This record gives sequence, structure tokens and C-alpha cells, in this order.
Amino acid sequence: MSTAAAEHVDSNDEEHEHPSDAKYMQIAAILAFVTALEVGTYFVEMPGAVLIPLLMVMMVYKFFYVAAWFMHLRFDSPLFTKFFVTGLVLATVVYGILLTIFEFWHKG
Amino acid sequence: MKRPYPGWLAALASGAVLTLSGCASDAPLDTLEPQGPISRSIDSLSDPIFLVAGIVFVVIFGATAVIWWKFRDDHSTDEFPEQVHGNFRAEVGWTVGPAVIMAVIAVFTLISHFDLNSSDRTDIQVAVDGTTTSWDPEIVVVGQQWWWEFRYYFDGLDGVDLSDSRNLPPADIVTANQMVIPTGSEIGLSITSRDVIHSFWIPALNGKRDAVPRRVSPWKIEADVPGVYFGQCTEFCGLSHSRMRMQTVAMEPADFQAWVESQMGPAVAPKGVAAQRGQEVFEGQCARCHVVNGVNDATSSGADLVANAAPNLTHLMSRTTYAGGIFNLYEPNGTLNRPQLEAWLRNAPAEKPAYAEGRRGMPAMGLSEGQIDDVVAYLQTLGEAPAFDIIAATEVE
Amino acid sequence: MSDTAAVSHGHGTGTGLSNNKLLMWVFLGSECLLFGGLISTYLIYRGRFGDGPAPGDIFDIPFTSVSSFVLLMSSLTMVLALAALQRGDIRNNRVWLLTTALLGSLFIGGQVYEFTTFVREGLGYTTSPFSSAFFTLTGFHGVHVSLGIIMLMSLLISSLRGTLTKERSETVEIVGLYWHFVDVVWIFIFTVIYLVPSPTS
Amino acid sequence: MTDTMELEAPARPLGAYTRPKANTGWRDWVTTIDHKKIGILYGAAAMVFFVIGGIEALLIRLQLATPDGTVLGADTYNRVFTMHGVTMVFLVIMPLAAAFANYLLPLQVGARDVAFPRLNALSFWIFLAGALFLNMSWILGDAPDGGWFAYAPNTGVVFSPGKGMDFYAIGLQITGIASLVSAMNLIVTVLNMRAPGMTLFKMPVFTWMILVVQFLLLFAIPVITVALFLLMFDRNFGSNFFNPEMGADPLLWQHLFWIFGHPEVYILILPSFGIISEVIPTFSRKPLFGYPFMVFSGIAIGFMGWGVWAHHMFVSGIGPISVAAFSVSTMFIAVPTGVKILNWLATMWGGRVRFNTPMLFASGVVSMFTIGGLSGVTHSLAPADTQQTDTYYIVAHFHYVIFGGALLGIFAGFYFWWPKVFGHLLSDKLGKWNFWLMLVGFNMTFGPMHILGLQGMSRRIDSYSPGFGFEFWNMFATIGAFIIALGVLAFIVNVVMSARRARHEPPVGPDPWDARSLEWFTPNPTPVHNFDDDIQVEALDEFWHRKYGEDQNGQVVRVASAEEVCQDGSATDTHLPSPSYWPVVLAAGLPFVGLGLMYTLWLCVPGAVLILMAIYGWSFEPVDDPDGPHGHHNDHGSDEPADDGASGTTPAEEAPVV
Ligand code: HEA
Ligand code: HEA
Ligand code: HEC
Ligand code: CUA
Ligand SMILES: [Cu+2]
Repeated sequence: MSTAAAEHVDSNDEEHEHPSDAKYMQIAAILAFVTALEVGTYFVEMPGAVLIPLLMVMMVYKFFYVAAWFMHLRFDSPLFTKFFVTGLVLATVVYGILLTIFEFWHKG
Repeated sequence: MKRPYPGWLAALASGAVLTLSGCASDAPLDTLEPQGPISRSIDSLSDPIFLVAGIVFVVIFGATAVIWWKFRDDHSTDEFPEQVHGNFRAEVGWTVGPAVIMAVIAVFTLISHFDLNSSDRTDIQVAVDGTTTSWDPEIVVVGQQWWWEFRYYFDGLDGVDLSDSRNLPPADIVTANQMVIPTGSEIGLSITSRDVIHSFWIPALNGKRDAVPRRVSPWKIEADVPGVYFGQCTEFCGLSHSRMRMQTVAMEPADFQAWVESQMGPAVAPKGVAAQRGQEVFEGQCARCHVVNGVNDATSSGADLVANAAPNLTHLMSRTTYAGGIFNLYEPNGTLNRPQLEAWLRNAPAEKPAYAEGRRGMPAMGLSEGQIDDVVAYLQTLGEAPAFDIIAATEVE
Repeated sequence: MSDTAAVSHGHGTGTGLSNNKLLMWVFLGSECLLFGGLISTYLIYRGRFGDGPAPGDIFDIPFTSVSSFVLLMSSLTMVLALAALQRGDIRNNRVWLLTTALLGSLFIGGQVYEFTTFVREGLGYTTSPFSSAFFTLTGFHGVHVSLGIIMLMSLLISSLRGTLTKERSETVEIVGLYWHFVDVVWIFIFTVIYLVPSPTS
Repeated sequence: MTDTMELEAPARPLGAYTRPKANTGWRDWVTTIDHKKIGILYGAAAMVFFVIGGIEALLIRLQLATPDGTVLGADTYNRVFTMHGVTMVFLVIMPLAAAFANYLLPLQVGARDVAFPRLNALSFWIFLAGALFLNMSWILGDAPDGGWFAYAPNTGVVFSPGKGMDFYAIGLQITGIASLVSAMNLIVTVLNMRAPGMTLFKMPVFTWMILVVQFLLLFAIPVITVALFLLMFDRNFGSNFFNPEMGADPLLWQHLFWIFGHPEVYILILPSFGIISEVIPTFSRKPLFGYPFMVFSGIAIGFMGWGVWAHHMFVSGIGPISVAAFSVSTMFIAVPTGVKILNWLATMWGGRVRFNTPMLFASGVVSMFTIGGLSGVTHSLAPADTQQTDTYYIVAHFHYVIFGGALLGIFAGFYFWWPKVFGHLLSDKLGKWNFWLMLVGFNMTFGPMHILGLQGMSRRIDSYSPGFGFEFWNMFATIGAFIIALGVLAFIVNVVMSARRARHEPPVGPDPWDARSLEWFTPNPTPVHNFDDDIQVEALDEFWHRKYGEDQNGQVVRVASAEEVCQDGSATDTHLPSPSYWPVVLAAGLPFVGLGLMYTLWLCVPGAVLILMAIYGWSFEPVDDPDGPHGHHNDHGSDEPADDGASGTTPAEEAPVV
């Protein structure tokens, strides 16, 4: 699959710079803040066309923050990212098509 | 091993596929003998693709034959063949080549596909209750284990709620296993199911469309000339899937008119004593599942069957086959095929596998021989026999 | 563990990555398809509640927000546990492992409470396609969290027995990956299932 | 799987958990964690199921030989064809591919073993547990009866009230775990355990195809797992996923099944493509034509396989737009597959082709698969498929691709690697009988099904009436099926006779076919420890390149004999992982849990006890047995298995996670 990553052995010079605890706390604070925003939308009237994209953006933002920092994808081998992203993208595309079929296309 | 590769054998076989299946006139389900414009348009898409496949086949088998013939190691030399590692241009060529071929095929496919899924029906004049109305010809097809029901609504389907297939609104005509249509008109179908998934298929008139519970799928058929066109349920639907067949009877429009008229009437009260006794038995034992218009119109209780319905018998005698189109109701000479009908009434599951105890299929009714005679007499009063040529056409054997 | 060893051995091949960590990531890639299937099923059925309660009627957003927050914060404590061990700080490692497990249990407790409330309000497992899909999806997630808690407790026991040392921090990292993944799935579920307005009856 | 994950490892071996030592006899086979033995186990088990599935096929053919057949009743017939499909797909072709993958993959990448040998054993035993569980349904009188794709709602409790579909749902979940675990294991193996110098683009095509297949499994198995879970919940706990009465949509099952199902068919075929990509160059005495194209087309097939699933649903009523999209996407699958076919032909073209048995089978694949592929293309035209679907024309298609593609390829592999595995050749003479009987029988059986299908014969019918024109070709096909059986019999005879003969004959020597890839560096049969030394890989087909060079005219000349190049298998200092009891114990627990879900939850108790005991035992198993056959640790770097508990670079007290 991901040739480039597999060939790539050099960048492995021992212990990557791991972030400090303070950095983690900072990330968590950001995540908490975004979560608060998300929940906030529940109390505000908004048309779906605005609300749903907004929620999606925040969700993806949180998602990538956790993956990048807590799961160390930022620092770790890109190969890991590739596996995960392959699964993620495949799932999104395939199930996206599935949902589209059910939502829009299945009527004659 | 000095033997040419038997590519010729397979080539022969594939040739045989096309010829033999094309001219099998005694194969009433043949997919390559279209009898209407819709199936003909499918056929005219299929035939060229068989040809393309045939050409690719010949190329590949030809190459294989050459390899067997020419590049076989005959021990004449010890030298290594030239070590070719590939040829970029050739490979790009046989990547792009097939892609282009497929792209061309795709265009024709899409045209044919959207054509197949569009409808251009025109209204048909039918006489309902003495007045002629114009009918947008669309028939409701309902599958259930293991027979088909066809419902005709002459006011059109616009106001008809088909979403609950186990409680369909009353129709003008309800018949089973034999659908009657006029020739020369495109007939729309609304296909659904009362239990599991079935598939409606009259190969001579069109391809298949599944009958899915809680869904109504549009489809269409059209026949050029009068005749009986055979069909088979093609989605595996349990025990008697193989015995779930159907026929479409195409009639000249005038004959179709007459058929509609005869079907609209309710059953007439039977005359003979035996038949009257038979009716009593029927009302006591059969009416809990079967409807006979004018006798128990809306009182059949579906609780006895999972599908909530058994064939409507009002005009039973106007059909030529029954029980999923697997038994002939008439002898080739036009008289009643009495032994088979009696056997059916005696012990239906022995004639056609069913899970009667699971409320699917007709149970053994435990009638006495006398009762059977009476019921047969009664059934014979239900509707009039169809034209002789139709009887003759349904005889498969 | 052995990841850098390969390189130092001069083997110019392999990815130079730990087998175990690779295994976990491969597994998580696979899990995407599992949860994707369950989430899709839910989305297809969320409007099919028949005569039973509709999702829009029954969800308690403030409550779920709190438990989602709890799970999110458990990701922080998880990563702190790992960081502690990587520094060789056994004591803090234990503290954070325990906190993570507790936060996870709190989340599960919240889920149990939510389920019982729903059942009391007439939304049983068999009520409608919506209810089946909802309980199955969140239940699957709950089982994943519970497995995670068991793993965390095992780590803790191992630590108390003195075998969870700095050298074995990769084990904690791997369990952490799993834990964060389960959290990330909930981020998804929380938004798509709870916050995106649901049909009401 | 995470739940089997070991979270900790003891600092010292606990006395109660010493590891088994048996090196011989049945104990060895049950506790082995050697990838080669596991490969053999997979192969042997799958061949047993092949005979079972084949006997089911013969019953089908007997029933259909004449109109209104009475050999089997309708009910039995439905169970037989369901189990035939399930058995052949999940218990024959998939495990046969796993057999080759297990045996050869570590050898082809020059590794000591797979990355996780104990997990590898676990995969096999779970597969066997699932397979036996499925077939137990025959004994308990309730084999599945819903067809191999089990369309809802026909498989719900209302329409299939027996236990049959529970066996299906649970049994396939069990075998699914096996596939998933083994997929993860092999992916890590290929990525992490390659010999020095072996970059991804120096890997043999077989290894490549297996790698692609493992990714397909990795992502497809969870999808069917979801479907099967939902089915199980519907049947056992009253949920409403596929119950239209409660407003569910039965097409959801079809989508989930085929999202798995279509990648699955490439899971079935790609290993065979890999096998013949090894066989054809060897016997043509030429390198594989267009190696990069072969690799990329394999990857492309893997990717495209995810975007075509609804071609199994052209008539389900998914709407014209969806049908159009899937029809077109399906057509283009012909492109990468065509590249493969043509590249194989180009490999043979201009070669000096020896038609020994492996090559006969490989050449059979190229031509027979093409027939099946071409009928596949005719299905991909949605309007045409409305006439073809669910007829014998489809049955013809998939037997041509599966039997003519996957199975013939596997037989090519048998003949090719038999000496590698057992140290002696299979008889070429009987092999040719085997091949020709199978080829002729196969074409007689499935060729006429094209005709039958176009004549309108539906599939899955237990009988047909006379008068539809089906009589002749059905009888013909039945005769063909028995000729296939003779072919299979010839294979079995060959196996037995060749083993007997080999006892009196000198060993086969290191390189019977003048082969090309790494596995042939080891002597035949492969010694337990595989390679004596790491192999420094410089080129694709490293083995061949060590034997041959070029003279100044560019002519190929031999530079070394096979004996010189091969290792002699004499190394004694390789550390070998000790066997383990726990994989088989863990696997044995699963069928109990399954039966418990179906009959009475009490049966789950012994299952759970076995599983927990195994997880505990697994975790606390001493990392190495001091009395084991080889006490010596040598440093093998990353190509040392990680979960044998004693890999070289893993200090004992730093036991791995899994
Ligand atoms: C090994 C398994 C395998 C493989 C490899 C394939 C390969 C293909 N299959 Fe098949 N298929 C099955 C196993 C497989 N199939 C099974 C088991 C079913 C039935 C399931 C069930 O219902 O029970 C099925 C059913 C099936 C259907 C559904 C039919 C129906 O039920 O209505 C369709 C429809 O499009 C289809 C299409 C294809 C196509 C386009 C390919 C392509 O990949 C083929 C590509 C190959 C070639 C085309 C030949 C070589 C190419 C060239 C030489 C290049 C030049 C060619 C051209 C320009 C045309 N298959
Ligand atoms: C995956 C691989 C695979 C393989 C290898 C086969 C192999 C065979 N299949 Fe296959 N078949 C399927 C997969 C496969 N099938 C699937 C998925 C279905 C669809 C199921 C469904 O609809 O749900 C199907 C359906 C199917 C049908 C259609 C049933 C129906 O729709 O009603 C038929 C009919 O002829 C058939 C026949 C055969 C035959 C004759 C063989 C032969 O090639 C078998 C050859 C093997 C042998 C003959 C065994 C040899 C045994 C011995 C040597 C021992 C001898 C001992 C005694 C005789 C006692 N199969
Ligand atoms: C429990 C329900 C039930 C009862 C009671 C029952 N039937 Fe039926 N009957 C069925 C079903 C279901 C079918 C369709 C069977 C099939 O085709 O597989 C059927 C089919 C038939 C047919 C063939 C109709 C056709 O067009 O295919 C006849 C005739 C018939 N029944 C007559 C009778 C008579 C007469 C009785 C009473 C003596 C009777 N049935 C009682 C359920 C019932
Ligand atoms: Cu109805 Cu098959
Ligand atoms: Cu497919």
C-alpha cells in the first residue's frame, strides 16, 4: 500500500519530541471549548443548513485534534496515519454512498 | 505433450451457447427470444456485448493456442529466451484499450438503462360498470409465498395506498398467477410483496424486478402479439421458490375488454345440489382464507396466513393454471383436470411443499371424498373457461 | 520497544516500527468500518420509530453533553498517564490510569442511566428499528469502553505488581490508542446522533 | 482482537504455566505456532471441507439431473445449496488461500515466522471452530436454508424458524474473527519482517496479492460482522433491523452483505492470481511481464472492488440512478483484470514454456478465468443483467471465476510448492490426469449452465418441470460434475501415491523447478527454522539472480548451481518459539458461546471459562521455556516474531502486548 512510508526508515531517530503535560492540558482545554460550542448550538435556533455544516466542522476539528495529539499521529510514523486514514476514508466513502442511496436515490 | 491446446473446444462451446440457446424454441423462458419492444431493446443491448465478449475470447484463446503451439519447450535448445521485463507502451495500450471499449459500451448501456426505467404509457379504454373509462394501465403485482397476485385498479393508482401490502385497498379485479394484459400497449407494474422478497420475471416481455415488502417498485411489460408468456419467481423465497411461477396472457385489446367485463362480475349462486353443498363447505372451511366476490368479499381473516392473503377464487375457472402456475387446471382437450384438483384439495402440501403449520401455503383441509367432489363442483361454477388456444398454450408438457 | 532495534541492526527494511503498535493501528483502521456500519444503520433508521418514542423526543442533550465531556477528559488523563510513565514517573502513571478508568466508568454509568430512563419512557430494544439501532450502536460503543476499562485495570494491577516500568510504556501507549479511538468514535456519535437535530414524532 | 489482549506479562514464569514441548505427534500439531505447520493445517482442513462441499455439489447435481428430481426434498435441497455455497466460499477457498499465505508469506519475505505466531495459531483454531460449528448444523438437524447471501426477511425467525440461520450468523462471525486476526497478523508481517534489502517493490507478486487480500479482509470483515450481528439480534433478541412489519427496510441487509460480498470475491481470486504470477514466469523461463503493472493492477482491483457492490442488486429496486452508477463502475473492473490476463500471456509469449502440471493449471486459470470474467462483464450491463440475474447464467459466471480462477490456481500452487512443503514432487503423470479430468469435467458442468441460464433456468430451484428445455444440459452438467469428482480423486490418489513412492526415492533436491523467489533458498522440505541466515536481497527474483548472470552478449548464463545458492538448513542456533496450548483452548470456547446464544445461555458458561482461562494462560505463559529445544537467543532484529514471547530484541521481561 503505502510504499513511501514503508521505505522510510531514516526519520526514526529515537524518542520523538513528546509534548509536555502542559501542552496536553492546553489541547484538552481547546477540545472542551469546542465541545461547549457544540453543545451551545443546542440552545440556539439555527436553520439546518447552517447548523449541520457547523457541527460537522467542529466534530472533525475535535476528531483530528485527538488523533493528532493524543494519539500522537503528529509525531509518529506517517504509516500509522495512513492505515487509520485509509480505514476512515474508505468507511466515509462507502457508507456515504450507502446513505445517499437510501436518502435520495432509491425512489423511482 | 504435442497437443494443441483445446481452445477450439471451448470456442465451440461458446459458439454453442449462442446458437443453441438462441434457437431453443421449446424453451418458454428463453431470454433471447423477445416478444415485445422492451425485452427486444434489452436483447439488442445484450447481443452486441456477447459479440464483444466473443471477440475478446477469441483473442485470448488464440494467443493461448499460439503459446501452446509455438512457445512450448520442445527441448530443441538450451538457450534462455529473451528476458523481457515488460513493455510500457504495450501495457498502457492494453490498459487504455479495454477502458475505451468499456466506455463505449457504457454509453449504450446508460441509454438503454434509462429507457428501460422510463415509462410512456397511453391510456386504454375499458368498460367498467357499463361505462367506458380510460385507464392508465398499471397493474399491482404482489408476491407472497408462493404465488402471485395481480390487482387492477381502473381509477388509476394515484389515490391508492400501497404502503401496507397486507392491507391493500379493494381492487376492481384481483386474480392470481395469471396476469392478463392487452397487446400493443405498455403496461406499468407496481411490484411489492406481502412477506419475503420475490422477483417478478416474464423473460419474453422484460427483465426482472424484485418484489420487496414495504417497497413498491415500478416496472413495465409489453407484448407484441397475443400469447401466453411464462415467468418464474427468481429471488429465493423459501421452500417452494421453485414452484412459484406465473404467466402473462396477452390478448387483443378487444378480447382484453371482454376479459375485464367477465372478471368484474361477482360469483353467481351455484345451481346444482352438489355445487350448493360445495359452497357450504367452502364458506365453512375455505372462506377464512380465500375470497370469492359476492360471497365473503371482505371477511377473509388473514390471521390464518402470514401473508394475510390467499388467491382470490372468484374467477378461478378463467385461469388455466393454479398454485403458483404449476398445475394445469384443464386437460389439453379443454376438460377439467379433475384428479389434480382433487389431489390439491385433499392434501395441498403433498402436491406443493409448504409450511402450513407455519401459516405459509395452503394446508391439508381434511375433507372427505364426498366433500371434495362437492367443492370441485362448486369451484367449477366460479368463472368461465378461457379460450381454447390459451389452454393449449399453457400446456407445457 | 524493538522498533529502533531493527534500524540499529542495519536491516535496511521493514518499517522500523513496533509490531504491536502497528497491529493496533491496523485494528483501529478496521474498527472504522465496524462503527461506520452501525452509525449508517442508525442514520437510516432514525426516522423509523413507528408508534414508539422518536429520537428527538427522548434525547436529553444536557445530560449526554456532560457524559461526553467526561469521556473526552478521560483522553486527557490517558495521555497524561502515558507521559508520566515515559518519564518514569510510576506514581503519576498510576494516578492517571486510575482516573482514566474512573472517568470511563462514570461514562458507562451515565449510559446505563440513560438506557434505563429510555426504557422507562417506553423505548425498549424491540420497540422500533430506531430503538434497535440506537441501543445497538451505543451499546457496541459501551462494550468497547468497558473493554478499555478492563485493560486499564489490568495495567494498574501490573503496575502495582511492579512490572509496568518505563521500558514497557509502549503497552500503555497501545492501550491508550484504543482508548482514544473509542473516544474519537464518541465524538462522532455525540455530534451525529445527538446534536444534529433528530426527527420528532 | 482487543479482548484477547494481554495487558501484562509476568516477570518470571509461573510454574503452572510451562509451555508445551512436544515436537512430534498430535500434540505438536495442536500446540504448534510454526507458520508452516499452521499452513499445512489450514490446507488439510480446507481440503476436507472441499470434499464435503463437493459432495453437496454432487447432491445438487443429482437432484437436478432429471426433471422433477426426487433425490432430495425441497427443504433438504435448500439447505444443501446454502451449505454448499457457504462451505466453498468460507471454508474452502478462503482457508486454502490462508494455507498458502501462512506457509509462503514469511518465506517469501525472508522471515523467521509471522509477526505474531501465537495469534496465527489462534486464527487457525478459530477458523476450525467456526467451520465445525457451521457443519454441526447438519448433525443437529437444522442446516441453514436461506442461501449463502441470506436475504432478509426470508432469514428472520418468522420465515426461517429453525436454528439454521443462527448457525449461519454465528458460525460466520466466528470464522470472521479468524480472518480478521490473520489479516492483521499478515499485514504486520509483510510490512515489518522483510529481509534486509527487500523493498516493497522487490516482493514477489504472490506476497503482494496476499497483502492486498489482507487489506480487503481487514476492511470487509467488519462490514459482514455488523450485518451478522444485526441478524443475530433480530433472531435472538427481537430487534427490528430487517423486519419490514416494524418498518425496517430489507434492502439494508443486501447493502451490508454486498459491501462485504464484492470485496470478498476478490479475496477469493487474488491469491490465485498471486500463485500463477509465480508459476508462469518460472515455467516460461522469463521474468514476469510488467511487474509494476501487475502490482498496481492488483491494488487497483482491491480499491475498485469497494465501489461496485450494488451490481448484485440491479433488480432490487434501488433506483435508476444508483443502478446506472454501479453498472458503469463495474464495467471498469475489467480494465485492471484485463491487464493481468494480458501480462500473463505476454510472460508466456516468446518464452520456452514447460507444461508441467503447475503450468497446466496456471494456463487453465488464464483461459478459464477469462471466460468467467467476460460473462461478468455481460452482467455489468444493468439492462442485460435484468434478464440474467438469478439464473444459471450467473451460476456459470461465478463457477468459471471461482473454480476456473481461484481453485485451478490453488491446484497450480499445490503442484508447484508440494516439494517445498513435503520434500517430494507430486507425480506429473497423475497430475496431468488430475488437470485434464478437472478441466473437461469443469467445462462440461458449468459451460452448459450459460445455455441453461439464457434459456431461463432460475438458480436455487430444487426441481424444474419438463418442457422448459432444461433436460439435456442438466444431465450433461451432472455427468460433468462426476468427471470433476474423478479429477479430485486423481489428486487424492496422487498425494497418497507420491508420498509412498517418495519413501524409496532420493529427496527432490533444492530447486526442482528452477524457481525464482526467496522461499527456494531454504532446502526442501523447509526446516523448522526456515533460513539459516538472513538473505540480503538485491533484486526482485533474488533466488534466480543468484543462479544466473549475463554474458557479454546479454545472453543468460548460469553462474551458480542451485545447490551452491541454497542454504543447507543446518543452522542450529536459531531460537525457536515454544508451542502453546492456549490458542486452541481459546478457540474451543467460541462454539460453546455460540451454542449458548442459540439454545440456552448456560452453555455460554463453559465457553466463557475456556476463553478466560486461555486469555489468562496466554498472558502468563512463560515467555520462553528454558528446556525448549533451542535455548540460544540470537539477535534477529525486526524479523523476529514478536509474540513468541522470546524474540531476540525483546528482553524477556519486556514481553510484547499480544
Ligand atoms: C472469484 C470471484 C469473482 C470474480 C473475480 C468476479 C469478477 C467479476 N464479476 Fe462476479 N460474481 C461472483 C464472483 C466473482 N466475480 C460471484 C460468487 C457472484 C454471484 C454471487 C451470488 O449471487 O451468489 C458474482 C456475480 C456477479 C454479478 C451479479 C450478477 C447478478 O447476480 O445479477 C456481476 C454483475 O455485474 C458480476 C460482475 C463481475 C465482473 C464485471 C467481474 C470482473 O472482475 C471480471 C473482469 C475480467 C475480465 C473482463 C476478463 C479479462 C479481461 C480482458 C481479457 C480484457 C478485455 C476485456 C474486455 C474489454 C471486456 N459478478
Ligand atoms: C466457492 C467455490 C465453489 C466451488 C469450488 C463450487 C463447486 C461446485 N459447484 Fe457451486 N456454488 C458456489 C460456490 C462454489 N461451487 C456458490 C457460492 C453457490 C451459490 C449458493 C447459493 O445460491 O446460495 C454455488 C451454487 C451451485 C449450484 C447452484 C445451486 C442452485 O442455485 O440451486 C450448482 C449447481 O449445479 C453448483 C454446482 C457445483 C459443482 C458441481 C461444483 C464442483 O466443482 C465441485 C467439485 C468437487 C467435488 C466433486 C468433490 C470431490 C469429491 C470427491 C473426490 C470425493 C468423492 C466421494 C464421493 C462421491 C462420495 N454450485
Ligand atoms: C389457511 C388458509 C387456506 C385455507 C383454509 C384454504 N386455502 Fe386454498 N390456498 C391457500 C393458499 C395460501 C393458496 C396458494 C398456495 C400456493 O399457490 O402455494 C391456496 C390455493 C388454492 C387454490 C389455487 C388457487 C390459484 O389460483 O392458485 C385453490 C383452488 C384453493 N386454494 C382452494 C381451496 C379450497 C377449496 C379450500 C377449502 C376446502 C381452501 N383452498 C382452503 C390457503 C388456504
Ligand atoms: Cu418467490 Cu422465489
Ligand atoms: Cu460482485
